Order: sequence, then C-alpha cells, then structure tokens
Amino acid sequence: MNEFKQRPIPGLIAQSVAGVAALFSLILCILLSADFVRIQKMDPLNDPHLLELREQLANSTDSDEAAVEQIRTFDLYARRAFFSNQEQRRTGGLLLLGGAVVCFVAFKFSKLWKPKLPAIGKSETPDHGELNALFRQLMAGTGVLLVVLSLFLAFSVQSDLATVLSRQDEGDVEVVPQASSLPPAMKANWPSLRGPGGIGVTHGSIAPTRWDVETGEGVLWETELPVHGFNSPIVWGNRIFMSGADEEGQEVFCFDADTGKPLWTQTVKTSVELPEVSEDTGFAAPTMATDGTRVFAIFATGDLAAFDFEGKPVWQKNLGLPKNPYGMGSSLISDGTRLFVQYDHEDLQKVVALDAATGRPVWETPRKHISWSSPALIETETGVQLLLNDEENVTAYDPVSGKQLWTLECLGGEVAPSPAYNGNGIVFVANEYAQASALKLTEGSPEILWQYDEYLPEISSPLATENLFFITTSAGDVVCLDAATGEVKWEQEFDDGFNSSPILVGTRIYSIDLEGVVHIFEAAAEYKPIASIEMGEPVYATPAFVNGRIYIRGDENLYCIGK
Amino acid sequence: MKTTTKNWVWFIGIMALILGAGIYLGQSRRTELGKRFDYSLDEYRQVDPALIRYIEGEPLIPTIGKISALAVAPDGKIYVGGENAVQVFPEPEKFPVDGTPTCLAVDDDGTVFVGMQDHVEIRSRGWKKTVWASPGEKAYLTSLAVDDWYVYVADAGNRRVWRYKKEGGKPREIGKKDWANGVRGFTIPSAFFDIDIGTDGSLWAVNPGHHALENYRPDGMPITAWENSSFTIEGFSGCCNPSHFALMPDSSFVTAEKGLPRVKIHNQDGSLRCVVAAPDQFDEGVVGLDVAVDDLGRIYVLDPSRNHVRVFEEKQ
Amino acid sequence: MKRYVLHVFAYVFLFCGATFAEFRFPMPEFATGYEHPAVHTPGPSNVMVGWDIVVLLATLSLAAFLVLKRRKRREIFLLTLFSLVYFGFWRNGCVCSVGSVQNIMAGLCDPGHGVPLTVLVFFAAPLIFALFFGRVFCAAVCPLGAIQEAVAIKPGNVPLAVEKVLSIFPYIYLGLAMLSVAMGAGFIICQYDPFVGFFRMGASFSMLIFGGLMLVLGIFVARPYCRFLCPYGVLLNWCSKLSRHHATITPTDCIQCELCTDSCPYNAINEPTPEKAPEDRGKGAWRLGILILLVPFIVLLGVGVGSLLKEPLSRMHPTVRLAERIAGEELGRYAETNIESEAFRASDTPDEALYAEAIELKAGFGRGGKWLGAFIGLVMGCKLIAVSILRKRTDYEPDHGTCYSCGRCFKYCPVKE
Amino acid sequence: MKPKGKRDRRDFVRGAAAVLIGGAVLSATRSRSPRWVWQIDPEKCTQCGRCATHCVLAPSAVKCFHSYSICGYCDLCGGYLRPDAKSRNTGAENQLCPTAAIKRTYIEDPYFQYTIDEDLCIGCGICVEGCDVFGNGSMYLQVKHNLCVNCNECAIARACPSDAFERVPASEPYLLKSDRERRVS
Repeated sequence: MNEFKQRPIPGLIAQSVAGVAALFSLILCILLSADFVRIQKMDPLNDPHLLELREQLANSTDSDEAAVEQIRTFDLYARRAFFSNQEQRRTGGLLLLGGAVVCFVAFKFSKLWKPKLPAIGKSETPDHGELNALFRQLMAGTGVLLVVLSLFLAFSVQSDLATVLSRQDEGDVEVVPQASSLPPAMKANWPSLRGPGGIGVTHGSIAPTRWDVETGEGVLWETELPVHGFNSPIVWGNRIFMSGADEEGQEVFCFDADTGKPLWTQTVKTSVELPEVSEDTGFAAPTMATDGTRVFAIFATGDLAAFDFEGKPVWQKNLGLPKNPYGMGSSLISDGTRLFVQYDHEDLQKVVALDAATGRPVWETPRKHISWSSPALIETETGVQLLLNDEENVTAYDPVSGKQLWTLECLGGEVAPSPAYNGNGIVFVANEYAQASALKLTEGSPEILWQYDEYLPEISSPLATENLFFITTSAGDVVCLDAATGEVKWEQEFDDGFNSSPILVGTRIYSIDLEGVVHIFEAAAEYKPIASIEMGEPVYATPAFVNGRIYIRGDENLYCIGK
Repeated sequence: MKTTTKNWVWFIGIMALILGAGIYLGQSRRTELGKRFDYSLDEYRQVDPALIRYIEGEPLIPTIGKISALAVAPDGKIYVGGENAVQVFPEPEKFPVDGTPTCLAVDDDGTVFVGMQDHVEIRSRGWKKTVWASPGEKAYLTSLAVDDWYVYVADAGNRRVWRYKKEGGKPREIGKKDWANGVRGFTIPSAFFDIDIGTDGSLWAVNPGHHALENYRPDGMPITAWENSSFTIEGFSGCCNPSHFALMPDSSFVTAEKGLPRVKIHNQDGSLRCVVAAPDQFDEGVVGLDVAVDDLGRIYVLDPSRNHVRVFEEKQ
Repeated sequence: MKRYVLHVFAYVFLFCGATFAEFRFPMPEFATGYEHPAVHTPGPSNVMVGWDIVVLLATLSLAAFLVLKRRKRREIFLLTLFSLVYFGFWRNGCVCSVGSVQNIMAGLCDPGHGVPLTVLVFFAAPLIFALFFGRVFCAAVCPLGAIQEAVAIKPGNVPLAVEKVLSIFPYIYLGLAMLSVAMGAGFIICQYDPFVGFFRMGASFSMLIFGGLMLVLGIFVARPYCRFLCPYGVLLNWCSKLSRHHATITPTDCIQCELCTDSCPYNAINEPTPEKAPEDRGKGAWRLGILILLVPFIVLLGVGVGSLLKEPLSRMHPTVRLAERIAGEELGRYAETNIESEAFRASDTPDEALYAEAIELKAGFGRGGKWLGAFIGLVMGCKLIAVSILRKRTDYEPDHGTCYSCGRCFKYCPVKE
Repeated sequence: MKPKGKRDRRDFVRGAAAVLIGGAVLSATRSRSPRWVWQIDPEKCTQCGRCATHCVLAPSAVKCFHSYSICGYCDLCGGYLRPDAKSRNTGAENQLCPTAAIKRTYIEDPYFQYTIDEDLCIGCGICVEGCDVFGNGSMYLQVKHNLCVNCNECAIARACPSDAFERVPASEPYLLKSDRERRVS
C-alpha cells in the first residue's frame, strides 16, 4: 500500500472545505470574543442608568410609580439581554465547535489525499560544530535575558514592608507605661502556681488548722484524679483547674470547688511528636493559669491551650517542641490581660507574652539560659515586674512591653525554685549549688543585701514575709532568716523533703512534705509549730488557698479542706 | 550566516512571545463585581446631629465577661449579668450564677430575678436561691419585668409572655394568637423579645416582627399598640426590632435596635422624640444592646462587644 | 519552613476541631403545619474516579502497544482523539498528570496535605511507562498534548539550536512551580493551564486568550506547550532517556535513505554522525573540559541572581502580597483600600503578626530563590555539556528524551518488515 | 545491539529511577488522609463577592444555602429586600438579589418562605450580608459539590481575603450552620 499516493481533486476539495471551515470558525471566534468584550463592558446589572434610577427611588419620599416602572422595565431588559446573550453564546459556541470539527476532518482528509512527500537531505541542517557554536550563542543570549529580567524584577519590586519595619524600629523608643498592680479579682482567687503573682502569699488570712483525712473530719470532699501530672491546682470562683498528661494524651480538668465533682475535661491534641521527658517531670509539670475568664495550660510538647470556664476551646498553639533534658517545667502566669510563658530550653530561650483573649503574641524577648523555674509577678513601687530565674541570673521584665528592667547574676545550677518577694522592695532568690540572695530593689539594678549558702532549696520555692525569709529544702530542712540581714533565726529538720512550696496564710505557713505531711507553723522569728497533719499519700503539688479552704493535690486524689 | 540569522529570528520571536504572554497573564485580573453588588447601609448610619440630645458619660466597666443582661433596681443600683456572675454597681458586689443570665429584674425588696436561657432563678436578700421550672421545652427567655404583684417573663422561643405570681407556680400565658380579642400574637424571628411595665401597671411588650410596641392588661387583654417600620431614623429597621426597650419615667420609650445599632427615644404615641446614640457610636454588627433607665432619666446601654455598660445623659 | 508547615497544621487542626454550635432558637409556630423543605446537599461525585485510573492505564498500555508493535500513525492519532475527548472534554482536564507534580510536592512538604490515590497513579503511571516504553503518555494519553496534536496542521521546523535552548524553559517553569508549592503560594501550573479553559468551556478571559494563542501558535509550531513549557515533560524526558523499549523509526535495519529526516516536527530525529569527525578531537575535548569547569560558575551565578529575586518571588504568596499592601497603605502609597486589606483589618489580627509571617515567608523565598537559581544554572550548564558531546550514531534514531512517540515518522520509512 | 556493559548500566539506572519515583510517591502518601473537598467556613466568610467572579466555572459552584431551621421567616427579610425598599412585594425595585435568585412564597400570616433558585444564584453573597446584619444568618455561602470540579487548588480559595476556604473531608462535604437541617443529596 502506497501511503503517499496523491489524489489531487478530492485533496483540493478537502483543502478548500478545510479552508472555508477555518475561515468560518475564525470569524465566529472573533465575533464571540467581541461579543464577550462588549457584554463585559456593558455589564447590564451595573448599568449606571439603573443605579441612578435606584438612587432616585431611594431618595423619593413617597412611592415614585414612574421610577418603579422604569426600574422594572430596565430589569426586564437586562434579564432578557442576559438570557438571549447566553443563548447566542451557546449557539455560537456550538457553531464554532462544528466549524472546528469540519475543518479538522476536512484537513485530515486533505492530508490523506495529498500527503506531504518526504523531503530528502535537509540542506540547512548545520553540522555539529556549527550547531554547537550557535547553541552556545543562543544559550548565552538566554542567560543574559534571564539575568537582565531578574535584575529588572529585583529592582522594580520594592518592599513597602521593609520601609515600614525599619521605620518601626526607629520609632521603638517610645515609653510604654508599666502596669501598676494586678487586678483585685486575682488576689481573691488562686490564679496560678503559688497564688496571685506566684509568690506564695495568700491574700485571705484564714485556713483550717485541724482536719483528719482518715476520718474525713474537716475534709469537705476528696476526688480521684483521672490523669497523672505534677502540676498544682488553680482556683477561680467555684472552679478548680488542673492538667494531666501521659503518652496517651493531654487533658485539662475542671472540678466544682464546692462538691469536687468533675465539671468538664478537655483534651489538647498535639500536632508534634512527643518529646522525651524524665519520669519525675512528666508531660504536665507546668501549673495552669487563669486570667479570670479563660484558663491556660501548657504541656511538655509545647502545646499551649486556652479554654473558657465552660471548657470551650478558645485558642491553641504550639510554641515549638522544647528540647529539654527533664521536660518543660515552668508554670504559666497571667496579669489579667496577658499570659506569660517562660520558655527556656536547651536550644531556645525566650519569654513571651500572649494576648489572653486571642493567643496572639504581644511581645517576645529572647533569653540566654535554660530554666525550670516559674515566673512571678511582683507589685513594686514603680509598677508590676515579671521576675524570671535561670541558671545564672534573675531578670525582671516589664509585663507590658517585655523590656528587660534589670538582671543580676546570683544563681547557679539547674534552677527550679522561683523568686520570693516580701511585698516591700526585697526580692529573694535561692537555689541549691548556689546561694540564697536578698535583692533590694532600687531605681536601676538591685543591690544585694546579703547572701546565705547553708540550707538551700532544690525544688520548692522560698517564701518571704515582710521581715522574714523561709527556705524549705529537699532534705527536709526548714530555715528562717531575717529578711533584712540574713541572720539565721531558726532551723528545723523534718523527716521528709519538700517538693511542694510553702504558702503564707495570714501569719501561718503551710508546707507539705513528700510523704504528704502538712506542717503548719507560725511565720515568726521563733519556731512555733501549730500542727502536722498527714494526708496519707505523697504530695508534690503546691496547695491552693481560697476563701478559707485548702485544695491539695495528692499523688492520686484531690482534697478540699474546709467547710 | 544565514542559518545564524534564522536561528536568532526564531529565538527572539519565541522569547518575545513567552515574555508577552507572561506579562499579559501576570497583569490580568479577574473583574470584581460592580456597584450593584455592594451592600451598604452607610446612608442610614448617618444621623442628623441635631437629633442627638444625649451625651455619653463614663461607662461602667464590669469585671465579669460576656455581659448580657442589665437591670436598674428600684433603689437605683445597677445589676449587670454576665458570664457566671451578676455584678452590682456602684458597690463592688457580685454573686455567682451558673451560666450566663439572659435577663435580670430586681424587686423593691431587693430580690433578684435572674433569667437563664430556659428558666428563672430567684435570689432573695440572703442570696438564697430558688429555681422555677422551665416554662416549656422551647423556652428562650429574653426579658423579665416585675411589679408589685407579678413577675412577667418574655419567652422568645415560645413567643409568649409568662405571668408568674411572685411565689412561682403555674404561669399565665399572654400573647397567644386570639383574633377575637384582637391579639395577633408575637412574631419573633430571632431571639430578641423585650418587655417592661408601665407606670400604670400595664405590660408593654415588643412585637419585633411587626416593629411594634404593644400594651397589655395584666390579664393579657390588649390595650393599645403602635408600630413604625422604616430604615430611616423615625422607625425600626430590619426584620426584628426594636431588640430592647425601656420605659422612661415619663412613659416614653427608649428603644435599641440591632442591625443598625441605634438607641432612640420615642414619645408615647410612637413618634420620634430624639436620638440617644447613633449607629456610629457602636461597633459594627453589635447585637444585644440591652437598655435600662434610672429614676433620674439616665440611660444605660449594655454594649456586649466592648463589655461595658455605657451611660448616656441628656444634654444640658 | 518546617515551622511554617507545623503552624499551618496546627491551624487546620484547631478549626476542624471547633464544631459549629447548634443554634438553639426554635422556628416559629406555623398554624398551617408547614414543614420546611429539605436542603439540597449533593455530595462530590466519586463515580468516575476509579474509571479514570482504569482508562489511564488502559490508554497507556494501548498507546505503548500501538507505538511499539502496531506502528500505525493513524491508530495512534485515533487514540489521541479519544484521550482528548475523555480526559479533556469529558473529565474537564482534571485530574491531569502535569498538575499532579504539584500534589506530590505538596504531599512531600506537608504530610497533612494528603494525596489521593488517583493523583498518585496519574503522577507515577506515565513515568513508569516512560521508563519502559518512552513517552507514550505524550503520544496518545495527555489531553493537553492531544489538543495541540489535533491543531498541529502546518507544523514548521524550529531550528534545532533554538529548540535545544528553549528546552530549558520547562525546567524554569518546573522550578518555579515547585518553589511556589513548597512555600504554600499556590499551584501555578494549574493556575496557568492554557487548555483547561477549553475543556471546561469557560475560564477567565485572559486565560482563554492565552489558550487561544497557544492553539494558533500550535498550528505552525507543533506542541508549543509540551516543548517549551510543560514541567511534567521534564520528568518524562528523564525517564524516557532510560527507556527499555523505545519507538524506532524503522522496524528493522536503517537503510540510510534519509526519507524520514523531514517527517518529525519536533526535531526529535537524531541523524547519524558523519564518517569523518567534524573537528579535531583534541579541540572538542578541550572545549568540553572548559565547559565542565564553567558549570560551577554558572551555578554560582544562578545562586547570585536567584538571591536577588527574593522580593519578586515572594510576591507569589498571597500573605506577602497582603503584608506589602498593608505596609503600602500605612505609608500612604495607595489612595484607597482593597478587599484584602479591608478583610484583614476586619479580622483584627495585629499588623505585626502579619508582618512577621511575611518576613518569614520572604526568608523562605530568599532561600528558595537561591536554590532555583542554582537549579537553572545547573540545567544550563548540563545542556551546554550535553550538546558538546558528540555521540557516535550510525542510524537515524528518535531522540529518546524528546521524542513524543507520535508515530509520524513510521510511514516515511520504506522498510516495512 | 548495544554492548552488554552499557545495557547493564542502563538497567541499573532505570531501576534506580523507578525506585525514586516509588519513593516520591510513598513519601507523598505518608499519611493517607481522607479525600478532601473545598468548602467555605460560614463563620469566616465576609461576603466579598469573589466567589462569584473567581471560580473556574461560570457561573460559580458557590451558591447561597438557606438553612430553614434557622430562618425567622420574616416578612421583612434582610436578605431578600433592599434596605431602601419602599414596600415588601416582589417587585424588581425591592429585591436585593441582582439575579432574582431568591423566591419568596407565602406560608401564613406573617411568615414567608425564601428559597434559593440555584440556577440563577451566582454566589455573590449580597443576600448573606443582608441576612447577617438584620436576620438570623440563615443564608450563607457553600460550595455545591455536584458543580464543583474540586480543583487542585481552588481559585476562589486563593483569592479569598478572609481565609474562609478550607479543605474538608469528602465524607462531610458541607459546613452547615444547623445540624437540624433535613438534607437530600
């Protein structure tokens, strides 16, 4: 079979049919696009005349029959135009398709009847060398074109963002006023670890001194905890919040403070791989915090979640997977509008303030050392300061702007205890393998009043009253020092060590040892024991004191002591 | 030479084509919808400043969140209900409730009636709590009013006003459709339905679907009504307005609207007396502007979007 | 980059978790016993998905059979028309293998993206077939190729050198598309698909114009999109170079009749090398050496130029565009706001958060730009080297990389058995 | 015939390429997620009107949905009537919808039912705006999945200024405001 057999007459006919069909299609194509452009221009629904009529009608006080009639007519026309146009377009499109098909088929036949004969020996084919040279020329041309195009783009596209940011950097010197005090509602509740401000001081002055867990006397209720965690309870109004986590998941619980009934439980899903944590830190070591409307919980995964008091998720984010040999330990704290997170890990150290309502960062300040200590908010004469301990320094930040106010090198070792404050200008910090220091706040950097290095805390945080300073150690020692001079007032040794931090209630101090014995003694210059009460199970958490009640998280149970 | 030229011509031609297509495509934008597709209420947000006869004072700032209910007690204290609590101004007092109250009323003796979404709780002086059973499955309580004998509860879900005796019990139904007695029933498209008690002891209720304020005898017989539908400042706009109202000491009406948030005062016959606050004074899209009036004629407007109780006083 | 992905992931998580609160306000009481009509919520149509895979595999196999065994241009062309109708007009040009590259890339960058099985098959099957049988996908399965094949009425010959130089544009397009997907700036291959508008009978005006231009150009320059733009073609080219069985011009032995030289509109027929070496071997080797040494410099130049492109490239991302717009409005550069900036302002996200995100994205584009530049530089260098190497050939053979296996040359070969 | 060594090398490279493709495919499917479709989150939608203009289909696959169980059945419907409407009848001068895609039918005094004619609806969202401001928000935009071609990357999602487009599993393809809605598919 000869595939190149020429049949000129049918070939010519097919060719001309193809040509006519192509011309037809081309004309249709042009008509359709012209029509398309026209309709786009006309835009009957946005016709200025119609808009004007509508305006006229809107402005007339009584019913303007004429305008109404006109609008309706116009509307009808627009609709008719639209639909007939749709019809036209559809027909046009079909005709075009038909034309294209005819052209295509005819053309294929013309190719069949008048096949292109093979041409032998392309004369223009350049030889290898020539081709190579030409290719290199052209490639160079392309290269130049690309480079020129890139340069043009690079210099024609300007970044307004860069301008704005550089301008902001210059204008950053404006002074942000410092917050003067914590909201009063915070002081009536227990919004974070170690109470309002996180310094271990209760604003109420009464708490039970007699109860018995075994007989249930003086114990309002007790309830079993669903998931393990080392964090301490926080209390707001009639709600208690806690978190717990293990490999299975992360949870936040809310209990009724009056009955101990669980009100809700929410899981916090994680988007990251679980980090390795040590067994005595766990996945839920940080204590939650509340701003009075929402509660916040952070876990060893870096997941930070906010819920409202009904348990509805408000926001959630991950601050970045922490790299930490023990696990995330710093608790959260809020000043009512912001939530502060001390995020000091092995490869990333920072403190961030997030908008409590939305979780958006308000400020973020980089830091230098790792830490397991929790932030405290102290009310000083010049305003509220956010205090953070780390492996070397104690540092104060302005909670509003995140600006560093002062920093002092007086710590060392792996620091877990948080700062204490006597409410009157003296900050105390202490850690094992370093020393205890009393820092008198001044305008600039604080001055060190005294230092002491005998009995030092490892986990539990120290506590200060106006004139005295107390340390409870992991070995079971309690030391009382004079706040102003550092003179040792008394030392007392108990059977077990302390993980839980001592809390000042009125004139008494409550401190729970690892075996779960609550030691109550006077916050006085002599050791005056009031009671030692056994809880019957180990206690690692710091208790919460609200409205004359004590909430103690034991290893397995949550107790409410009081009426 | 000839081959080179030909190559370059081809090359430049195709490059130009690519560049041209790139520029054309890079610059082409989809046409946006035209003016006809704008939904603009700007025209109606403008209010003649001469009509505004009130100025705003210092707002009351509650410490509770999500405020949703407002009442002025006969002794002049202001009760604000919000998330899990009711706060009392001016003293720093507050008592907890379970959930967020939707409405509040305070009796002469200081008893507080707290309307939750589907039931009423009563707090007597010593904060003793009594709970009344829900008036019905569909109950959605939106307003409370109390006089010397009765407690009236507006229920938007059932489209009724329930009249309770003060000690509770089975309520009497007001507002059931009853053409024989001229009761057309309440048309309530969304959960806004407010009531108040006039100085003569009659009940005033909004019929929001009709843009009407209707007056009933305590037994549910209609007395009078007025309505005014309009997007302009004289009437009420949208599908269910006024959303809230309160009676002034002189029996005129302070009304608040949603959609176009505005607070106005209407005379007893329904004609507009003046404007308290124009839409521009509120955040766009705010709903639930509960209003209350104290004996001095000060107008309190609960602004849920700012979580403030805003106070308006008549210009001197 | 990783953090960005995590961020997106957490975001998706958060919003999928939040269910809509049921609106509790009851409907009015209707005296007439009215019951509201049901809402029409048709599900996505799933029926064809399995068929797509079956049809794809069947057409690929059939194409391979036709190209390698039957060797009939007309049959191949009929199959092309079938693919045009089925994958193009019937299935609206979606899913297509060309676009699937982006899904794969998105799946690689963000494990949460999820790549459906259909897309996977559409991505992998043509490549696997190319590894064994050459670009049979291009020959008769790809709808984009098919529509161009159908309009290729009077194909002229693009000079070989030009053809080879222009063949770097698919690489550039591929690089840009991958960068765009990796940065989350969108699927530009789909966005600028010229023919999908015809398949769907509707697209934006500019895309129709672009597609129309491509088709008109396609009358005279066969398959312009495939040759000078198609990013998937790059992968097919690589796979086809390794193909085990590739279409041949002659079924048995080439008799050097030169009849086929003019038959290929794609410049894909490699001619036999002349007996006599065209130039001195030493000179050739010398040049090759220089070119090989030159490659690192070209790559470095690419990196340099690419690093300049941080700003323009980052404009591909809507968030960066928005941040620039907001910043520009702050500087008073624009007379009025646009829809995006208004929506952003209404969302009460602080400007700083947006700026921070934009800065991070820009940094990503900065890195991506360097990679892109390096990639393009490398491609150019490799092309220079590849062209300079003279391979010994005794017969007329299709170029395994660029041959679309269209079968045009079959009938020109006088050797039939 | 090619020399044997070359052949082996080719086979090896081919095998490597196959492994590469397989690897890419496998790593792209590390998490076999459900099939996704595009949908609008009505809580985030700001009714900018781009759904009407930016869909690859004309008219758009985005349509107004009406959740009847939320609707107030108002006579004065904010989504049906223009704000400046002089009367509440179906006259062209009163209707808000530019394409008259909303049908108003009388049920009983004073209630009216509003139905969306999906053939006419272009998804501009102007009624949604009206319904949100004055009504219960029973009207909102959704992607109709019998129309949507489920592009790789939705062209509207790219243009959406409020990030309201998201991928939802194909098994639950709608984000309806009311679960109580009776549905037919």
